[in-house]
Amino acid sequence: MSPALATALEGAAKIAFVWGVVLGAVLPNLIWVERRMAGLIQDRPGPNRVGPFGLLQAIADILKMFMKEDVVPMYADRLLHTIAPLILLVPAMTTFAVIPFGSSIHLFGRDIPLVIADVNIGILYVFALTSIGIYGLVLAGWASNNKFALLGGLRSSAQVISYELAMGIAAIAVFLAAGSLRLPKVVEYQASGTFLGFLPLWNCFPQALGCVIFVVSAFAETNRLPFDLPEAEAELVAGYHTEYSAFRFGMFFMAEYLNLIAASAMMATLYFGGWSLPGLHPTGILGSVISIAVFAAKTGFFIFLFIWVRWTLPRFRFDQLMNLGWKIFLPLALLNLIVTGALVLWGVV
Amino acid sequence: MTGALPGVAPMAVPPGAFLVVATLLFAIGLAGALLKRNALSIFLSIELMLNAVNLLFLTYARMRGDLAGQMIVFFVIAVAAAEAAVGLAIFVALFRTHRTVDVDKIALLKW
Amino acid sequence: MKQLWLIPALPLAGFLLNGLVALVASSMRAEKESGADHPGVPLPYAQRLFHGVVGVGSVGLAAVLSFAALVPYALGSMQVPEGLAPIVQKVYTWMAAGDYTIDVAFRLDTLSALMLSFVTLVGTLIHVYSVGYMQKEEGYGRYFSYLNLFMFAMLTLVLADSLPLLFVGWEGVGLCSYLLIGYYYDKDFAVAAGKKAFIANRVGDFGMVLGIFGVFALFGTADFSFVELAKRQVLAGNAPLGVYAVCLLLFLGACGKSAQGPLYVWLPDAMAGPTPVSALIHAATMVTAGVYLIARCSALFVLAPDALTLVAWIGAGTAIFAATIGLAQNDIKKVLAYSTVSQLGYMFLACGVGAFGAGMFHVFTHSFFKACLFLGSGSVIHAMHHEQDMRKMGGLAGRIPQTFRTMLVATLAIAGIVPLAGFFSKDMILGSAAASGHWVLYLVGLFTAGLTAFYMFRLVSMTFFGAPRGHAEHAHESPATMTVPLWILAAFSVVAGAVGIPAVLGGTDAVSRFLEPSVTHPPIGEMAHGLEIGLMLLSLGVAVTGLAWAWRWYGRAAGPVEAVSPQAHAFYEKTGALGRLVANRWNVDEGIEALVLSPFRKIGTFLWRGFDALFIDGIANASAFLVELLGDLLRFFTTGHVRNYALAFTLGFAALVAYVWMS
Amino acid sequence: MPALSGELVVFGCASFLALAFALLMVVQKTPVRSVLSLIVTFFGLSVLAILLAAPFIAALQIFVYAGAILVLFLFVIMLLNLKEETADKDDRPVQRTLGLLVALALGGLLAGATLRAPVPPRGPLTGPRIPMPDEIPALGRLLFSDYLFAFEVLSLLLLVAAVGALLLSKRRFE
Repeated sequence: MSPALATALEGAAKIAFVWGVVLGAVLPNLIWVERRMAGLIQDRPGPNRVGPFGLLQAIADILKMFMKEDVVPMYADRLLHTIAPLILLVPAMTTFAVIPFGSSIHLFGRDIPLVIADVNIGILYVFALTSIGIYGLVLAGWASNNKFALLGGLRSSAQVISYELAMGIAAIAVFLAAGSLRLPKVVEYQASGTFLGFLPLWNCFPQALGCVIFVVSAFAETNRLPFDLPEAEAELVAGYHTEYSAFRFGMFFMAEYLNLIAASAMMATLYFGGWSLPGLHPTGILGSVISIAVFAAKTGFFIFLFIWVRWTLPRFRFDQLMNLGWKIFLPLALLNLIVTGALVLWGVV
Repeated sequence: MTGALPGVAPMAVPPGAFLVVATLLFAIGLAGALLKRNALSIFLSIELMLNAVNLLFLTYARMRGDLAGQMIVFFVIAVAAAEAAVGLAIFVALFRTHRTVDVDKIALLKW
Repeated sequence: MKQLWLIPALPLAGFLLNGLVALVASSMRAEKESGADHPGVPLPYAQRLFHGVVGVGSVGLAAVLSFAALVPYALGSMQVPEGLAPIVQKVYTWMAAGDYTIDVAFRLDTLSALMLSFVTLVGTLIHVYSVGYMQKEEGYGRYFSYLNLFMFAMLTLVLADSLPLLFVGWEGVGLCSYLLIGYYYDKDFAVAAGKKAFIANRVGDFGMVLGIFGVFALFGTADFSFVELAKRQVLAGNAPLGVYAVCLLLFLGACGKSAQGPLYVWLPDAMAGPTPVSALIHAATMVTAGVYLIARCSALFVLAPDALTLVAWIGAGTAIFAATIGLAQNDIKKVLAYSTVSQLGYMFLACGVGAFGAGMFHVFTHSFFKACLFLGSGSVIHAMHHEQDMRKMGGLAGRIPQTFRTMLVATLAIAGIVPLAGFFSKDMILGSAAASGHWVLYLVGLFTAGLTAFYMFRLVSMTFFGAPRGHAEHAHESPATMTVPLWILAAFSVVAGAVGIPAVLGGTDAVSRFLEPSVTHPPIGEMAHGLEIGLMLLSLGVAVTGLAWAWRWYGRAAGPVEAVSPQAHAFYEKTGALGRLVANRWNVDEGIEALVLSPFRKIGTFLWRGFDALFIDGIANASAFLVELLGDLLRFFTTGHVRNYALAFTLGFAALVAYVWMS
Repeated sequence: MPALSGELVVFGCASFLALAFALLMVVQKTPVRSVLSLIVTFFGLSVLAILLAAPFIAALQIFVYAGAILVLFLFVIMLLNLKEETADKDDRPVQRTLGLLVALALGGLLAGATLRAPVPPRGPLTGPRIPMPDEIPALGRLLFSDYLFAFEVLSLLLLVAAVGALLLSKRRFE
């Protein structure tokens, strides 16, 4: 088997694995989880009819979506109206490529790093994709030829761009510490030592500020409550996807969840040591499996956090949102960057 | 003329091809800038021209294995950002006063 | 003292401070009320205080510093026969051309020490005096800033170690004199006088500059080390070619600044400025700069004896000429002005006969009593509510006693009455004139002394004695800030001569010995003691005669305003044309107007109308017209369509690329 | 011409995308669509950049250009609500034809010139060699040493631009 072919197979396998897990396992259950938790939080049962504990609810929802009529409003820009959800979905699905989901595994006599693509621009790739995702929202809003949708689209793009700044600057601090843009390197760095002697060298400790900023910004990036202004039903009906129905709407739905998962994974990777765990030195296949589990657990926690927050906090007003982003987070992120720079300079981290 | 330099892998694609693509993009951008009437479209075409030149820089950088070319591109992009911000602001202001961004309709500074 | 540069720097700082504050304040006033200057509206007390403190303080401090510098130096220099070596301190290199550099360097030697002493002293006193004299002026701040600027320039002039730097001070004082003469810029005559002074000085400065170039050409350097070189050549007894020309040029400069020869005309008009200014600039300090320059370059002049003789004759001529004019003036300040010119003439006479020491001595003493006289006259004018015509005064002795006493002292001093300062200096001049064998000059000087005594006492009499005329009844004494300086100056006019008591009177003639190291002079023959004593008595007698005559005519004058003293009037009637001529200042101004100015004006008018307006402007307008024509044609390329421009631009670029490719 | 390799294929697709959508951008009448086509072009360009061993620049291309600048364009277009380019056809045929000709001519000229241009000398490099595979640290080092001044000036420029844009797009100047 020629090495090139082997590499190709390896890549394919990894892609299959990741997408399989994400789309096949996480996504459908996520729908169920969210709705159940919503019920829990709001002191009501939530979906419990379809299957045991309503476990099959997700399947039912998806089926429903595919069977509904697909309406394209008159005077809408058909082409754009069609591709908008795709523009949103594709980046959401490709984000996972650079996220290391485990320590390298040894199979068939070759060392396989558990990341689809270890590109040297690592995080930039993610940000690039998110910035592309914006177009999905904007165009959905524009193409629908509907003022609510348009406003939603504008809002969402404005929001995403604004928070990308704070997020990016917070992330820069991480790479300052790790000394590389490659996410695997970042994870290795966090696994490498301790902070102040007793804490793991997870970035959330030396860069607590940056961590908070990143997490909150992630909420804004994914248009989740308390920052779901683009689809604020009270004012905008349903924002940019007002005019979408059936599986196109489903795509938005999916994209949102995928972004959520990706964001959670990013948080886990950047600030909470990715697949690493203090005292865990994965060796052999078992070790790798454990590392994957650790990573999954961390990601799961953040997904849970997303849902938890969504059903707990009220919505911000748009101006509040913008103020927070520009007047508070941006300066704080810069401060965090400077402090981290100093720490690195004096070799504290 | 493949830039087989120490530290730089030889190029599988002849650099000339890149150059041609770049110049063609430039020409297209130019045509757009000359033919479009919507100020924004003209602006877009100019951005395209900028990027064509960027490609040229990158190609030469690759041919010489010289990082300076990439550096220049970096600066070009940054300056383009500034230029876009101001230019678009100007268009907004223009639209407020003239209700149009058709450059043929905005010909005030004539003899 | 280590920092000589501080001495000029302090007044400069004062100038900046005062000027800034004055500017800001006046602009603020302009905003509050309409128009920046309000004649007769005095400044708020706080601002006046500020200007006064800064103005007087800076100069006073400079004075203290300079005395701290010069007293030890002077004492030390008196110990050793050949005097101490001059202290030269370089501040920084001003300009460097090739290997030749001109430094901003300050020099303290006996000569500059002498100048420094009275310049700072009199300057400070006059600043104090101004506080009282100018307090009602709305231009108070402007006035003090100019005055400080003047002090800066004058001190630079005195302390400079090179002709270029000296020239900076030279021009600086000229500028300040112009500014201060034209201080009442809303009065035409003041403005005109200012311009006159400036232009007259330009004539001199033209010579001055050429002179500096000449010195550079002769000695290859323009700092005062050239004096040493010149001295050596004197000893060697060979005069380099062209030294005559240089001397004459420098002397021209001196004439301009010190109002000698025909260039004196600006000084009387300069009286348009405030009186303290006349005292400081146009009597005590600036106008003596010419003498200082001659003394500085004494070695040079000694190399050119004929030039020196010319100096002497010009000086003597000016002295007697101005004195005669002084006889018939009725404006109190004008009399003093002509007297100043005449006294300056004396100084040049002294230099001319080679007695530079005597000249500088007279500069020294003269500065005190003439300043005192001017300030006194200022006090009188102050008392008379800006009345300057002596015919409208009289009988003020009782009303403003302090002014009277001080002025009387100063008058006696200038008249040359033993043992006041003027006697010794004037006598030294006359004596050296005689000793050097210039008997004619001696007689001229002697006669002038008589005239001086006469017109000075005439001034005193018309002002203070006789029956009060005009508003003289209700005159009031000036405040202490004015009278105290008067007293101090009067005191100095009494004692200042002590430094120059000649040997025959048991003195030590300190001043000459003091200046010996810094000046070079031709050998002056010794006189028999008997002769010397005789000459002294003679000059004293002449002076007394002058006084007596003036007293006889004006002492009890009670005549009407138009003919204050009947005898004088009768005499004047008798002299006829000559008298009228004298009264009319020998028609000098008219003469200059006719011979110099009007031809110049004619030429200028021709050049303006014929050459500039037609030819130059013609060219300009023609070219402008062509451009306009071209523009009219080309403007149609500006279609206002961005795309056209872009297209044209692209075409050009394409052409360029094609050209590059083809070549 | 080397054998048909994967890189070559990628290059072909990318450059085709870029050129095709660039053309589309020009002929497109709806501003929004031209923007979108330009984005695709930029994608192609960034792929080409990766081929040219400049992945960082490629990321910037997407991140800054597609992600920020063009979004700004889109905003303005939506803000001004520019639908179709005004229907009345171009009333200056001269400009149109001449423009087209000049553009083509210049394009040809430039293409010829660039191809004819001598290979840039292998002489002393102005910057360091492109390190493979990770050029980013080198870029950073360069940026903060040799190009520091330019970098600072640039930051200033961006600041000024931001202020200027704000001032211009304010409703009133007061």
